[in-house]
Order: sequence, then structure tokens, then C-alpha cells
Amino acid sequence: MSATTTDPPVAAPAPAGTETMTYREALRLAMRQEMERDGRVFVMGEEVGLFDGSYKVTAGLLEDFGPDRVRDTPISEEGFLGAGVGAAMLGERPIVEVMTLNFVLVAMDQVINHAAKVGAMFGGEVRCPLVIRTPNGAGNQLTAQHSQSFDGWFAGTPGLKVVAPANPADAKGLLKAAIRDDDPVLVIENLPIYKEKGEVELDPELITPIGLAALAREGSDLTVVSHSFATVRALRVAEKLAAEHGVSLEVVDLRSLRPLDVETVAASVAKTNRAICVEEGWPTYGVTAELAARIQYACFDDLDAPVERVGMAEVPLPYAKELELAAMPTEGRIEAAILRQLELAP
Amino acid sequence: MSATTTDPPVAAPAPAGTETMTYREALRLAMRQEMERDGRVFVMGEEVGLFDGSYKVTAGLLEDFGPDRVRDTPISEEGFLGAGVGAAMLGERPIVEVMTLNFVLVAMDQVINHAAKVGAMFGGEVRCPLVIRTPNGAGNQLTAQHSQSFDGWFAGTPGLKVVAPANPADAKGLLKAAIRDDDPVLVIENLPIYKEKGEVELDPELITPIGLAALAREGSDLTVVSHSFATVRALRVAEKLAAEHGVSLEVVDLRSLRPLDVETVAASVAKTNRAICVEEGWPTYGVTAELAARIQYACFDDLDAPVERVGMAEVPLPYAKELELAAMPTEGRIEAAILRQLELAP
Amino acid sequence: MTITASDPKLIGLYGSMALIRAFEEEAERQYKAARIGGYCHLSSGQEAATVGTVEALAEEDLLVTGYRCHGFALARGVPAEAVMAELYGRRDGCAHGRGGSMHLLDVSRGYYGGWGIVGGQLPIATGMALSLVRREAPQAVLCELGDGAVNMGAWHESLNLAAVWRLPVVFLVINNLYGMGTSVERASAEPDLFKRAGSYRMTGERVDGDDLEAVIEASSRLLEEARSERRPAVLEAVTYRYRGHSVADAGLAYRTREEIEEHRQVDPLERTRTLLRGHGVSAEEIEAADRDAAATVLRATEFAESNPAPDVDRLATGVYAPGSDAQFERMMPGSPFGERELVFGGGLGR
Amino acid sequence: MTITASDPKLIGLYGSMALIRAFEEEAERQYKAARIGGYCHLSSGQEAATVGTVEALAEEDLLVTGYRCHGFALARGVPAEAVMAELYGRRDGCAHGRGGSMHLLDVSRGYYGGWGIVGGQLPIATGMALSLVRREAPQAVLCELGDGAVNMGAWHESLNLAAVWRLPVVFLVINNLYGMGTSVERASAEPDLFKRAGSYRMTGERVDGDDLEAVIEASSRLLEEARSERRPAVLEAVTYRYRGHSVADAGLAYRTREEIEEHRQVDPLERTRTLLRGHGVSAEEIEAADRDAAATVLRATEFAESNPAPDVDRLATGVYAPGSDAQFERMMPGSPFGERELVFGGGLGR
Ligand SMILES: Cc1ncc(C[n+]2csc(CCOP(=O)(O)OP(=O)(O)O)c2C)c(N)n1
Ligand SMILES: Cc1ncc(C[n+]2csc(CCOP(=O)(O)OP(=O)(O)O)c2C)c(N)n1
Ligand SMILES: [Mg+2]
Ligand SMILES: [Mg+2]
Repeated sequence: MSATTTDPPVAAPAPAGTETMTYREALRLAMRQEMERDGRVFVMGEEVGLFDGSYKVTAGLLEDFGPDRVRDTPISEEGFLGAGVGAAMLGERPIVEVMTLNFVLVAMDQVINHAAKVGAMFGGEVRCPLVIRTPNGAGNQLTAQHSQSFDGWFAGTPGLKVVAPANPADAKGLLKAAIRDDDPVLVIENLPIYKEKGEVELDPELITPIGLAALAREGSDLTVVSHSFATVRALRVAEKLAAEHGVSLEVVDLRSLRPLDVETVAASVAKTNRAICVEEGWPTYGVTAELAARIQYACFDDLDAPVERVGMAEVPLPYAKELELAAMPTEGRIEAAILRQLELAP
Repeated sequence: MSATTTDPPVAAPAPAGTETMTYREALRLAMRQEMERDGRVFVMGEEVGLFDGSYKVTAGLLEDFGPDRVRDTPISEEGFLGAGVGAAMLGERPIVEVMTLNFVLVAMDQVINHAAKVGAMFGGEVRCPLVIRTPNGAGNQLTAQHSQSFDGWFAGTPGLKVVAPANPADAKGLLKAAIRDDDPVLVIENLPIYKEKGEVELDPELITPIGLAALAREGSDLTVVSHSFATVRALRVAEKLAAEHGVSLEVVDLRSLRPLDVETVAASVAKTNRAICVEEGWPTYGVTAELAARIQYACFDDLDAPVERVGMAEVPLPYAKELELAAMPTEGRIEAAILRQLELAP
Repeated sequence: MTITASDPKLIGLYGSMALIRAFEEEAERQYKAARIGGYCHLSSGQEAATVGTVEALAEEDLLVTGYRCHGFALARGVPAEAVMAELYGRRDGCAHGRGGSMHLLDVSRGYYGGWGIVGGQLPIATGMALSLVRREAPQAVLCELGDGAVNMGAWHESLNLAAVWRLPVVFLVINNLYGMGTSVERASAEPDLFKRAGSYRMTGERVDGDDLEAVIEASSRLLEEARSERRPAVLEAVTYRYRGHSVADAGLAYRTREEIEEHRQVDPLERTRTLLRGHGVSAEEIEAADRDAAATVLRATEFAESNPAPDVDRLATGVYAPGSDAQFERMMPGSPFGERELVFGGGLGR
Repeated sequence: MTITASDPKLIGLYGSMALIRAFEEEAERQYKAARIGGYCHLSSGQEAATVGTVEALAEEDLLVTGYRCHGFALARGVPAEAVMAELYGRRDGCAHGRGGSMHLLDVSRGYYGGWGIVGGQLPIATGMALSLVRREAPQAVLCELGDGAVNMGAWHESLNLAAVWRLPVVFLVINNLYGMGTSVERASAEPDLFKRAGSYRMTGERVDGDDLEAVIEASSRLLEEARSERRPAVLEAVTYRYRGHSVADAGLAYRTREEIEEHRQVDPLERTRTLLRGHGVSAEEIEAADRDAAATVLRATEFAESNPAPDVDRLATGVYAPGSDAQFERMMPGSPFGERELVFGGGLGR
């Protein structure tokens, strides 16, 4: 569905089976497979090579693919992200790693005013099959300038596609789909999620389609809609509430933010009649605003209560551990919102 | 309410009365009055001086205040916007004009990672009383890179305040409030609105409080919630529908996007039981998403129909007049949405 | 491929300059008649710099420019019809009416646009040069920018990347003395703009941009070094724009009528005519070239006038690649916009 | 205010260097013991460059730095207690536990932070210098950045603004040979970083950053020119960081143990001790300074340990200025977060 590329011929037969690996390893596997499959794919960014990646996602790739395909850059996000746009316009498949989403802001003009515009502004005459990989998120006391999630800004930009995998399988599947896609795709990773483990299919031809949400957990009492690390939290809360309160939560993991799979979300809410949307970032004007807006529209007659939202407290993230924790959309806060909705708590 | 400054003594008594002027002139009046009142206020930006402003908002100020207080800059938005942050941290009151909101993207890091962070990140030890003035908007065939409205991105950033006046009186009142405010305030102007005329009170002490919406028109059938040029459109549609269909629209002009006056919006919807939110930008993950999310929450039991949204078609804005018009949230499209909600049209 | 004044191509180059001049005059007329909208940035006065540098490009070389790009498109051989139709916002404009004056392009001629954010095209051109190196292609990229753009961060980052990675790109600074109303001296602490190349151990040169021969010589040489030695460079061509920043600007708030008149005295077209005559080209041949230019512009305008507007149904053409429709299919239900076709439909991906 | 080696202040400067060294060693220990979180960037090896340049500041001068700022804060006289408490995230940390290691500051000492986006502090320092000019204050700004930051667009824009407007700011490039794992040669097409000042007709100088006297001489001179003649400058201080980029980085993937060892052989503290002894300062006096440093660090750690955590109720302190509460009042009803206090309350504006 999402492989819009003129695909190069596949070289080797697929190894079968699955393997348990971290999210980080799954991303690496996706890059390795796609680089083996397609010579146009290359990785570029700060410290992706010699340093093995600042969060070690690209570890070992330099050794295997050499410095032309795993290119260390100076600290110049605007320059090298824009270089990715130019290379993509000539048909390359650059994967630009930006150390964290916070630093995309210095290259914002290249993402929004350039990458996103290529296709439409030139009347469909050129395409920009660029992948930008970058983690968002907070939770390691990294403070105000290093703990942000601007997911909705990109997801609100026509011309871009945005995915945000919540587990290793989708990390591999969505990154591969992004690399094969003919449009610029922002792959939002997440700092605390890198070490999460899961089963991953090794088949190099398996991708996770862009634009398709996953029913991460079936349930009947209330739907939690989330993406990225918030889904990890939601699933933990679901287990806990099932055990402690006999509550049956359904969890919809968005996986893609643009296109947004409203169909899956709406179907779930139509069934449970209640929804809580959770995100790691600030909710006001955030991703959960769009979710609430869509749900109230699509499920107006189904809802037993207003759609609620849980996100980061609306402050630049403070350093002190106690303050940071108080600001985060922790499992405790998600749980409290759910119990309140279900009228199991004040 | 919003004058949080240690105000310098007022020099001269207030001239009385009102005057009809354009939005552009009202902004100029606000700057002139504040510059006369407070020596810390200065204007900085591309072409604000010798060229009289690229949209002539600052026309004549160089002549009256000299090049130290009306400072032409090189084309270096990141540099001079950041310079505004630094000057503000030392207690100046810089007004930085960015030619259009599209170009703020090259300075995004200074706005989001710096201006917005100063207060909290340094534990309240320093403040950043910066004003950024810039127009958004489309409608003059300026094409994909020059026709955007990122209003919600800034309004979703803790540490910033965001206002977006819809008429000359508020243009003067909100810009003055922004200049006197001790926090960084983004004043979103709008290209097509500059030539709109209205009555403006000349009193230099009158400000429009930040965080207070206006009931731009009273009505009973449906509430239109909007800001900036969308309010101008909404008021035109209201007149037309009153005349042609006897429909009574209430129009809430937000004026501030952060803080957002949910109270006024909710009170109106509680009365009319229907809401349509309109914006000039893309609605998905836009300002109207937050509005719909808030309204469905605050007015869950009041709503007779889901909250609807009207905005720019979700495409990078094309050049051709026909295409641009088809993409814009025109009065025709607003009207159609209203008639549909009121079941006066399919 | 250096061209000298005695080359028979010279009359063709003059013809190209004449075409640009005539085209810009017509564009201004049609803008004032409201048949062209948006911003319209003319390059009258800059023809020698435009035509000379484009002449130095090999067929396979790539070209990237800013928004003042009518001349570059025409010099690169984009049909005047396609350019004028684009200014008119018509279906067969070179960007199918999507881009307008600032976003011309023609991929078949290696012209990758027409960009509107000052300095924004620099990283992109740099990335194209990187791609050439990756493919070991013996091509170069010519990237145009204005004197005002050299103060943007993107300049610095792009030049450093080009130099540290040894990329085949020549940054052509069209120094027309002003960025809008700001003179080079008011904007750049180093007004000898080409000298900034030194910060990257890169060749930097200045040329009289109104001297066609000198422009061709310098740009041919630097492009050849880029192709054969992967040596990036900065070429500053000093010239002058006669008209305002855009058609909306009278262009007199920041400079005098006398200054403009002075520059018109050393008009690049006139200088090239003198050059031609000095090499024995007859007045008749020159007049014929002028007539050809006028006729081409007339044809272009007629074409644009009669070319249909783009289909409103296809508003979303090009926004996403073919094949994307299915990805967006599940976004439709619950669309609060009530206008599915308009918002996402109408040619999405088609 | 130039200081020579014979100056009695020299032993004090050595004490400051010793304090920084001891402080960083303690910070590393506490980080590894999980009493300090976030990123923790140490400056061991860079003490002479830090102390020397700060010594050159007049009391009224301003200081702005990047995130590797423990040393700068201590050199500027911020009490070690306030610095360590900030690293611990405590109430009486210099940023009240909001900023942590990267965002130290002390407005009373003209130290305006501690910034974490590479290059982001440059425009801000430039704006502070602009403010000084507007007030005709005879002060200067010293703005620290790393060798990696010189490839950011913000460098270019800031230096051009500083030069074209003649602002009293000295950009201090602490060249410790690497930006994370990337050596200067791999990052900068012009590895003689100070030469880039030439692109703005600005003075650029390089100094041995481990030579305390040379650092003081150069920075005093350039700051004085900035104050008295509004002449901005670039000062590149070449030094070395012994530890990894941050405590999380072993620092060996991109350089050899031998290279680190070689630099430790010419340790700036050792060099300064030699200098002191050459000027007749006794070994005892030096040892006393070392003991003082250790005692100060001990006191700082004890203070931090016992200082309370910030009040969680006051999560939003400082986000908005006092008086803003009323502006936000009308945003509360319909808050879909159900946690009014947490989201907006708790000290908003108080
Ligand atoms: C980042 C950005 N800032 C401002 C503008 C508005 N703008 C358009 S053209 C221009 C002047 C550019 O001057 P120069 O680079 O000399 O090119 P010229 O117009 O002379 O060809 C400005 C300021 C813009 N398009 N992009
Ligand atoms: C814009 C941006 N990009 C990337 C980073 C991540 N980062 C933090 S420090 C650093 C290296 C900076 O090196 P240098 O300027 O030499 O300073 P040093 O660490 O050596 O003191 C990087 C890449 C960042 N903070 N900001
Ligand atoms: Mg120019
Ligand atoms: Mg360094």
C-alpha cells in the first residue's frame, strides 16, 4: 500500500521468523535491510557514523556501509536537512537523523517551507522522498530545551507524512515504509522507548502501512487513543486497571499521525462510547486536540462523556526530578483520568 | 489586567475621542504611542525604516524616532529575532517585525527554544518582554511558501502569549498590551486585513486585555468562533445570512489564542447550542482543533450537533487564482457549513 | 567550453538577453493589468549575468535559483510560453499554475526551481551536488542567490558543507546592490561578498555582471573546476536591477532616480550590442534578434491568454505522490470539514 | 586591567581553576551515583581558558555561554553551593532547580546563562550587546561557544549583525578539538576557526587556551576594544576536554587514549602551578589553594544534599510573569485536562 517507489529488484530471499529486539535495534534493522535493498538509501546526520549515533540507533552501520552511505555531518541541521531535500529531489532516498526533535526547529524552514512544498508547488513535476528520523520526548531531566514533542506541527502540514511507532515491530515496519515512500516522511521516535523490547518479524519485505492505526488492545469500557510512548503507558495502565478494577480498556495506537486513521479510532469509540486521548507533548493545540475534534465529530451520538485529554503539564519542562515527574503524563495521571471518566473516582 | 510592566510615568494627558483608521494605521499608532511613552521600546526588522515597512505598517516611524529606535536589519531573522530576545532579557521592550509568519520558520528556534523558555528555565530569575509582530494569511496568490498560518504552533507553546486582532481597535489595543506585557507575545497580523477600517479610540492608556475574547456579534442560532481575518469573514456571513435566511449568528472573536478565553466561547455555545470554528490556516491539527476539543468538553450537554470546522484546504497553497480561491476558507464555504449545520441546506 | 566574443553563439546570447528584457516588460504590463498576480520580481538590468552564467552550464548541469527567476528559466531554454503561462497561472505553465512567478522549473532542462525563502535554496542545491558526487556524475550545480541572501544562516551552513565535503556547486551571488531597500553596505559587514568564500577555504571571485564575456569566462572556469575537481566556489556578479524589488515597489525610497539613470547608461544589452558590432555583426542582425524576442514574447502572451486555467477538481495534484490515496482513505470518515473532495480529493496523488 | 603573572591575583586564579577541576570530579561522581541527572558536560582540561577569559571581564560586563558551563559559573563567582544545588535540582540552585547543569545563571553577576541549543546563545548575546549600545553603557558581552557551534547558521548571522552594527561583544570559541565525536577538521572547512572573523571584517585571534597569562592578555585586550571602540571580535582558545562529551560518553570512539594522555601531560593546572612557582609562590600556598577548592566542593555538595527539592505546587513558577494569572483565568473552564492546578496552577506568575 505505501510502497509507491519504483522498487529496485529484490536481491536475496527473505529470512524467515521473528526475533526479540529493542526498538533501537528494530530501527537499525530496517535501515540495514533497506540499504542492502536499495543503493539510493543513505543515512546522514550528526554523529551517526564514528560515534555510532548519539542514541546508538545507527551503531555499526558505518562499518558495514562506509562513509558515503553513513555520513557524519557538522552541526548544521538546516544545511544537512536541506541537503537531504535536494538529494531526494534527484531521486536519492536520504534518511536524515536529527539528534532530537528539539533541534529540528533550527531546520524548520527546510522541513515546512521546502520538503513539504516540493510536490505541490512545482505542479507534481518533482518529488521529495526524504525520511527524517528524530526522537521526541522527555523524562530524563533534559530540561526545557531538550524535552519537547512538536508532533502535531508536522502532522498539520500538508505535503508531509508523519509516523510515530510505539513498538519495535512498527519501528521496523514504519521506518521501512517511510524509506520506500515517495513523499517526505517524518519518523518520530522517542527517547525512553529506544530500550523497549518486542518481537520483530525479520522478513525484509514486511512493512507497516502508513495511515493505518493498530488496535493495540481490545476492550469494551473506554478507548484510549495514543501514539509513541503514550501507547506504552496506556497499555501498562490497561493491564493494571484490568487487574485492579476489572476495567476493560481498548487501546488504539495511531502509528501514523498524517494520514490519521480516523476510521479505526471512530469505530472503537462507537463501541466503547468513551475516549481519552493521551500524548507526551502539551495537549493545548496538540495532537490530542485534533483527536478530540475528530472523535466528537465522528462519534457525536455515541459518546457518553466528553473526550478527555492527558498530556504534559503546560510548562517548559523543569529539571528537578520531582518537578519533571509532576509535569509528565505519567501512568498515574492517565489512570486517574480514566477512573474519573468511568466514574470510579472523583 | 495585562500591564504587568513596571510602567514608566505617563508623560502627557490623553487626547480624547476616536478616529476611523485602517488596521495598519492602528498598529502604527500603537507603536508610536508606546515609543513616546517608554524609551525602552524600539522596532527592529527588515525594511522597517528606510523602506517604510514592507507592508507599510511602520511608515514614518524612522523619521520621527531615528535609526536607533527604528532599526533596519539585514535578512537574518534568526539573528535579529534572537537579538530581540537578548535585548528583552536586559529589560528593553523590542518589537521585532518579521515580514511574514512564513519567515518566522527560519527563526523558529529562537522563538520556541529561547524566547518561550527564558522565564521558566532560569527559575523566574529573568524575563523576556519581547514582542514579535508578523502577518499570516493568504489570498494574494503568494503561493505555497508565502501563504501560511501557523498560529496554533505558537499558541501551543507554554511561555508564549499569542494575540491576533481582527479589527483596528484591537490591533491598537492588543499591540499596546503586548508591548507592556512582561512576557514574549506574538502578535499575529494578517495580510488582507491591513487595509480594513474601523473606529479606534485615541486614548494612549486604553489597551485590549490579553486573554479576553470579544462577542463581536450577538445572536442565538449558532456560534462562530474565529480570530483574525476569519472573524471579518464571519461577520460578513452573519450579515448576509441574517438578511437572506433570517439566521441569527453569534460571533466570538477570540483576540487571544494563548491564553484562550474558553469561558466566553463556552458561554456562547451554551446559549446557541451549535458551533462552527473558522480559521485561515489548515484545520487539521490547527487552531480549530483546539476549539472543537474545548467546546465538546465544556459544552457536552449543550451541543445539538457536533462542532464543525472550516479552514484552508489541506494543500500547500497553489498560485493560480482559481485554485487559490478554491482552497481558501471563503465566505461561501463558511456559509455552506452554517446552512448545513442549521439543516437549511444539504 | 569557454566562449569568446568572436563565437557565432554570441548573437544567440544577445537574443536571449533581448528576450528576457522584452519578457520582463510584458510581465510588468500584464501584472499591472491584473493578469498576473502574487509577487512579480523582474530582472531587467541583470541580463548579462543571467545569460552568461547559464551559458556556462553544460547540458547535464543543474540549476537552482531564488524567486527572481524569469530570466534564468528563459536563458535555460524553458519555452517563453510555459513561463508566461505559469505567470498567468495556467494549466500548461511550467509548474502547471501551481508555482507562479517565483517557482518556475523545468526538470527536463535540469532546472530545479525557483524558491521563495531567501537562502532556502542553498542547502537544497548543496544536497543536489552531494547526490552528483554519490553517483560519480561529472556534473555541477549552479545555485543563484541575491546579495541579501548572503547574511542568512543557510549561506554559511551550505558553503561549509559544500567545502568540507568537496561538492561540485558554484554559488552565484547576483549582487544587484540591494536586497529590497537595503544596500549591501547596510546589510553585510563584508561588502565584498565574494571574499566570504575564504571562510571555507573556497575560491571566491567577483566579476562585472554586465560584461557578458567576463561572466561567461568566470562561470565556465569555476563550473569546470567544480565538475572535474569537485571544487565548490562563489562567483559574485555585480549588476543592477532597474525596476523596484517587485512590481509593487516603485524602487525609489532607497535610491535616487539619478543612480538608476547612471546604471541605465551602461546597460548590459547596449554593451553587448557594442561588442557585437565591434565583431562585425550588422545592425540588421541585431534588430532581427530584437524582433525575434518581441515576437516570442507576443506568442508567449497569446499562448498564456488562451491556455485554460488548471482544473479546480485537481487542487491537490502533486501534494502527495501517486499511490498515496489509499493511505489517506481512512482519514475521511469523521472529517469535520464536510468537503472531502475539496480538502483531500481532486487529484490527490494522481 | 591586564593581569600579568606577577600579579598577586594569580594565586586566586589558580584557586579558581582548582575549584573547577575539583567540582567537575565531584559532579561526575554524583552523576554516576544518580544524584545528578540529565546531561552533565564537564570541562576538565579547559580551566585556563575558562578562568582566564572570565578574569578579563569587568564587573559590569555580561557573560553568556553554552551548556558546558559549570566552570564559567564558578569562575564568575557564582557560589559553588548554588551551582551544585542546581545540579541536584534543588530549591536554592541558581536556577531554583529548573535549569540543571546546562542552564546555570546568576543575573546579579551579569551571567545570563547557560543555553542548550548549539549556537542558540549567539543571537541572544548579540542582542544584549545591542542593548548596551542603546543605553550607551561602557560594557561588553562575552559569549562562549564551542568549536562545533561555528558551523551553525546562528554564528554567521550573529557575527554579521555584531559587525555591521558595531556591537561590544567578544565571541569566545572554546576549541577543544571536538564537537561530540566530530573533530574540527571533519566539521569545519576552515579549521583555523578564528579566521572566520575576517568574513565580517572583524578581529579574529587564536590563543593557547591552556596558557592562563596569554588567555588573560588576549581577552582583556579584545574586551577593552569592544567596550571602548565598540569593536566586536572572535577569540579562539585552543584547549582540550579530558572527559567524554558528557558523563554518558566514554569519549574513546573518536580519539585514542594516547591522545588524551598527551594532553594531560600539558595540563593547564600543572602549567599554572609551574608559572606560580616560577614567580616564587610556595608549594604550600598552592597546596592550600587545592585544599580550599576541595573544601569548597565538599561544602557545596553538603549544601546540595540538604537543600530541599523545589515545591511541586510551584511547577509553573516563572513560566509567565507575575500578573499573568488573571489573563489565564478564563482558560480554566472547559479545561479538558481535569488537572487545573497541575497544568496552569502552582505558582503561575507567582
Ligand atoms: C527568510 C526570508 N526573509 C524575508 C523574505 C522577504 N524577501 C523576499 S526577497 C527579499 C530581498 C532579497 O534580496 P536579495 O537577496 O539581494 O535578492 P534580490 O531581490 O535583489 O534579487 C526579502 C527580504 C523572504 N522571502 N525570506
Ligand atoms: C542545534 C543543536 N544540534 C545538536 C545538539 C546536540 N549537541 C549538544 S552539544 C553538541 C556538540 C557541540 O560541540 P562544541 O560546540 O564543540 O562544544 P563542546 O561540547 O565541545 O563544548 C551537540 C551536537 C544541540 N544541542 N543543538
Ligand atoms: Mg539584491
Ligand atoms: Mg568542542
